[in-house]
Amino acid sequence: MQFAYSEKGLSVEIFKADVVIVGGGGAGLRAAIAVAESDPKLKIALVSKVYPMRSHTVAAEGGAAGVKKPTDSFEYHFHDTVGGGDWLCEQDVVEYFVKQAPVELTQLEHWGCPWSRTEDGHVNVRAFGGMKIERTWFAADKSGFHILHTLFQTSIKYPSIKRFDEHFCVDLLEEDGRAQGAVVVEMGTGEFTMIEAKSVIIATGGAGRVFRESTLGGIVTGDGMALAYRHGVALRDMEFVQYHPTCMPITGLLFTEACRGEGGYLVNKDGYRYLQDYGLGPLNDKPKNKYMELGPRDRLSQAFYFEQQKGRTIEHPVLGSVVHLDLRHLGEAYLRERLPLIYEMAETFMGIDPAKEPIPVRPGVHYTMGGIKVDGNCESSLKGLYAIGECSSVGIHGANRLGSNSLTELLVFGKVAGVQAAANAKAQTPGNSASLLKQAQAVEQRVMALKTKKGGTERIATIRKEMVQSMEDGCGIYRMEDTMQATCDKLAELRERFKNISIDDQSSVWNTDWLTAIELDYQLDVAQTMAHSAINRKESRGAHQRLDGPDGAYKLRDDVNFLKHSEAYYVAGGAPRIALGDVKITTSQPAARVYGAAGEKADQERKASHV
Amino acid sequence: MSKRKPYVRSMDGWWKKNPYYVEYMIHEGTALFVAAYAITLLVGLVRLGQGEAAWNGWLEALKSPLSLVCHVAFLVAIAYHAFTWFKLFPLTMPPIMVGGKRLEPGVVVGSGWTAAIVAALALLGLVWRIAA
Amino acid sequence: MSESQKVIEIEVLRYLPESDAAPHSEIYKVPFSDDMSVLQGAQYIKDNLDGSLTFRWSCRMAICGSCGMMINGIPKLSCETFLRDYYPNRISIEALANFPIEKDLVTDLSGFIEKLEAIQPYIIPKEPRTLEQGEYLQTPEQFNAYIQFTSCINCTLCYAACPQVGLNPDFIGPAAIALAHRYNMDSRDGGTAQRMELLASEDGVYNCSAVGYCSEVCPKHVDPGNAVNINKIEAAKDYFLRFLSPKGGSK
Amino acid sequence: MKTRKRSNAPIFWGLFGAGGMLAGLFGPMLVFITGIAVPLGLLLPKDTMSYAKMLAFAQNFVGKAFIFAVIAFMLWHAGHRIFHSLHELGIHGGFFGKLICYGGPLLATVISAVVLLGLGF
Ligand SMILES: Cc1cc2nc3c(=O)[nH]c(=O)nc-3n(C[C@H](O)[C@H](O)[C@H](O)COP(=O)(O)OP(=O)(O)OC[C@H]3O[C@@H](n4cnc5c(N)ncnc54)[C@H](O)[C@@H]3O)c2cc1C
Ligand code: SF4
Ligand code: F3S
Ligand code: FES
Repeated sequence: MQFAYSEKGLSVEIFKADVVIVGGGGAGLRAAIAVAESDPKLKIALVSKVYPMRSHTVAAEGGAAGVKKPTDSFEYHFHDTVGGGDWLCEQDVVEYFVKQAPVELTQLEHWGCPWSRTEDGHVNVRAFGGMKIERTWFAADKSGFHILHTLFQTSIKYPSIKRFDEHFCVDLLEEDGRAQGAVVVEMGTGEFTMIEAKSVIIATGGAGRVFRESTLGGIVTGDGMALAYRHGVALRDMEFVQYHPTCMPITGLLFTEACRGEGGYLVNKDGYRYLQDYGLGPLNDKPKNKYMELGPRDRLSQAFYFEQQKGRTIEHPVLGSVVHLDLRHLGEAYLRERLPLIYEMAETFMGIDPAKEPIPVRPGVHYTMGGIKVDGNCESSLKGLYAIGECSSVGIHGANRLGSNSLTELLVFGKVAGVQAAANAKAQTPGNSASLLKQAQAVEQRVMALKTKKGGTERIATIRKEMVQSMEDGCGIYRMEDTMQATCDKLAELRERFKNISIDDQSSVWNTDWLTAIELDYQLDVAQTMAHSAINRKESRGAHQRLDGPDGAYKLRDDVNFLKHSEAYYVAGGAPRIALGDVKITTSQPAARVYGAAGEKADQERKASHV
Repeated sequence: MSKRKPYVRSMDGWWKKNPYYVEYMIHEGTALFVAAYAITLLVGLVRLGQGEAAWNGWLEALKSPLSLVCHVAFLVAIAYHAFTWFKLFPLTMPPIMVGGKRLEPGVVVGSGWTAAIVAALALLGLVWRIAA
Repeated sequence: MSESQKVIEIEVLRYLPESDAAPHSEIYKVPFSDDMSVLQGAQYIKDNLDGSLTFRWSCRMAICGSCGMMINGIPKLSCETFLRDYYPNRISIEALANFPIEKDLVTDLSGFIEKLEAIQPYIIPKEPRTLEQGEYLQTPEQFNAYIQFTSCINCTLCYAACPQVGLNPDFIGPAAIALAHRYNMDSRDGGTAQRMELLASEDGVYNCSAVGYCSEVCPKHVDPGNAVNINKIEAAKDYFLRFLSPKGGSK
Repeated sequence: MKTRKRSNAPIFWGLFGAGGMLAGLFGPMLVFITGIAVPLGLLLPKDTMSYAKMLAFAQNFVGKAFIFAVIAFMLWHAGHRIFHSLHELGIHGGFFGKLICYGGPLLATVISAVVLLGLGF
């Protein structure tokens, strides 16, 4: 199937597929299996810049949400999700999502996922932040790891999935107004392959690495977002970046929300459970869903910010400002059983025994709610181009994602995209190979030039450092006009300076120096969409919180002007153009977003008004 | 044309590179002593088959200083073999589940060693009884 | 950088396939703080001293399995090994043993991946079940029988630790056999006989001479050596019992 | 996909294991008895290994089996290990190595069997 083509010293291999999937994380693998199951004759190319089981899904700890208990209902899951997203969710999509969730999680069980169980052998569920009832399926505290390995191993069963492991996608192919493939570099050789396909699925994960302190792996650089964006597809709601409240200082490594689900406390320097001061109380003896430590992430991270302002955080000489995650009362045996990974991480990385000492934590960047704008079928505005997983914005997270909704998202929409892409591939006629090849060769020339050009003086690492610092400064937990503007300006400056980079490594085999430069190029694009979308949103909603505006007006949610999605469009050589798009509302009208006792009261009122 | 050129490192002297491997080679080396001892016994058996004079000759030979030195070496080596043989039990044997939990490796090794000591004493006792 | 900054020497076995005939070592001086891992040391070199230094990494939290290296001759995950534990001595890092080196610290993993694929690492259902029927039930005993062997992160440290892998690159090796064992022990699975063909083959379990170092270095306590050795017993049963069983066991 | 042959190792591995176990359980004490205690007249009665006693032992069914098992299995154990170690040291004995490491134990097995049967019951 694969043959070489050579002209003017350029050589591009060609691979003809029906569906190409860029990204081998949870979303990409689920989609690949869906294509393979919907028609074994379709040829699938699954591209990933790391071996699929290294994808960042592997790091997810807590679990995946899906209604399981008889006392739970789709409606509850729907309301938790939409309220948690501060009403910026596509409600019709959420409706589909909550119904499909348990089906997909059961499917994963059939494929061998070792979900933790109850004594009588059923799958167990745990509590999670912002969820009214226990509905998070978990596999100890390695849920993402088990989901990813189960999917990867299951994918091996299907001969129609041809993997391109350690292949780096440098561009998409587009012709006649539809996506027709991708150009990839084999990292081991530096050689280019054009993968022709009738459907293209992007599943490249998040972009949080544009920030300084994050829970994310080195590969989470937003590549796929930038690729789609450059082809004219909107990046939606990019200003919503989730801070996780409990991260290891400096490295940003995550202590899962399950620590709190299992009953952990957050305390300030006085040993006080400060969340009760931020509308999340009152205290209960037992962890209570949507109360205190089980409030949503944005609220918890914001509370940290204010504690810091009030001088009530613990000032650690090396780690900086921290609060304590206290698990001691849970006891060693329980911790070892329920949170083994956390236990080990605290021991190896911090030299702390969580059964004996509280763990110092602070918020870190964790998730990008926004992404490639797609409809409920996961299709983007470019025909034949689909997006799924963290790189996409299908509309279930709104302004703030609830923990454990995204692993489920990978499965539910991975399947949807796979089925849709398969159907599209069967309906399409093959593209014009010769002209696609010309495109691919142009891509090769452009990408090679980045490496071979002479006379640059900027180091990639320097530009990256300035970028992450500036994002941290301007687009942190709380945002203000002037610092955001400074970030926008800085990013524009870095875009210019990027043109003058120099790359140490000129070789072909495993040239990560060069690939990192390409990633940085993507990151700068994505960072710009975030900063510009943020400065444009003159209100506070979910993860986007401002402290400014006339009389502090932007501190509040503004449903009149901003019950809208932000959409960032690529403008060659300049800053993105930001437009506002409509939000689909079906049954849940925007209301105050309240947790704790106030939340319970609001719930009751809503119920009363329904009957 | 691919510019890959994977480099394969030589395995020469691998066993010297890590104390763990050195120990492994030593315990593998006990096989030489096991073999030597088994051959000694085989010779004895053949002599037994050849009649009383031959057998007594073999018994005499066992009394020679060389033989005694060799047997002390056999003893040390084979005792070390026994020590490592049971030490590897948690690796080589299926896990023993007690009450849904895997038996601790230390317990498994300890039981192995105990079994070896009991077997040795039983053998001694048996020989003593037959002889007496 | 303050004056009291501690500096550690890192000796890296470097190999650039396009210019080197064989690997050579190079020494870098790296300023570090106590929370810095060996991986961060390598990143410091790449960012500041030589951008061509090449290694795999991603999660930084010992779960993605990319960052294994020989650290002072011992296979370890570099993201959970700390420079402070070696200071003030020089620390040496090298690509994982028993694998061909592609470049610097990057090994050729294609053989390993083929082995993983070959053992059929997926549920081959014993009793197929529809989604409407819900999940399979698993008692705690059934669950405990296989759960330990699901923890493998495919870091290949055990291959670097196993001399038999170095001596016979076709040996299926500890992690892949542990994965086969994981599925064989799963009450949902009925594929043991199919997997036995490979385990009992000439590239299978009997290449192992119970060195045991694989289990020693495994960062996730999978105990792959135990999986290999248990399957010697299983393969032996299969070997002898096939003469008795009416179907003749596996080939 | 590669086709792989079934390994015949279970036979040799089984013999190796049996010999290793015997050597582990009884080896040290046997060496002590036959090679040290009896020659030096320590601990055990003087005639412990007299011709008459040993002949009787070798004519007894259990005694026969024990002698046979100890000699044969220990040699299979040792031969198998030595063959592997040679390979590990980079000495590829090939046919010759196999002949000695496995042929030797086979020969010893046959000799023991013949002698033991010859001694009658
Ligand atoms: C520490 C942590 C804990 C989390 N815990 C939870 C949780 O408990 N519950 C929950 O629901 N969610 C959790 N999340 C979020 C969730 O894990 C992620 O959103 C999700 O796994 C993303 O999956 P994905 O498939 O979209 O992307 P990834 O798994 O990140 O995969 C991206 C894939 O794209 C490939 N790729 C990227 N760029 C390129 C390119 N240029 N060329 C080729 N391939 C490319 C990569 O190789 C990779 O295979 C957590 C996240 C983190 C970081
Ligand atoms: S068994 Fe352990 S050492 Fe081997 S690959 Fe798996 S996790 Fe790594
Ligand atoms: S190190 Fe190798 S020899 Fe066996 S016990 Fe482990 S596979
Ligand atoms: S970087 Fe992922 S295991 Fe070390």
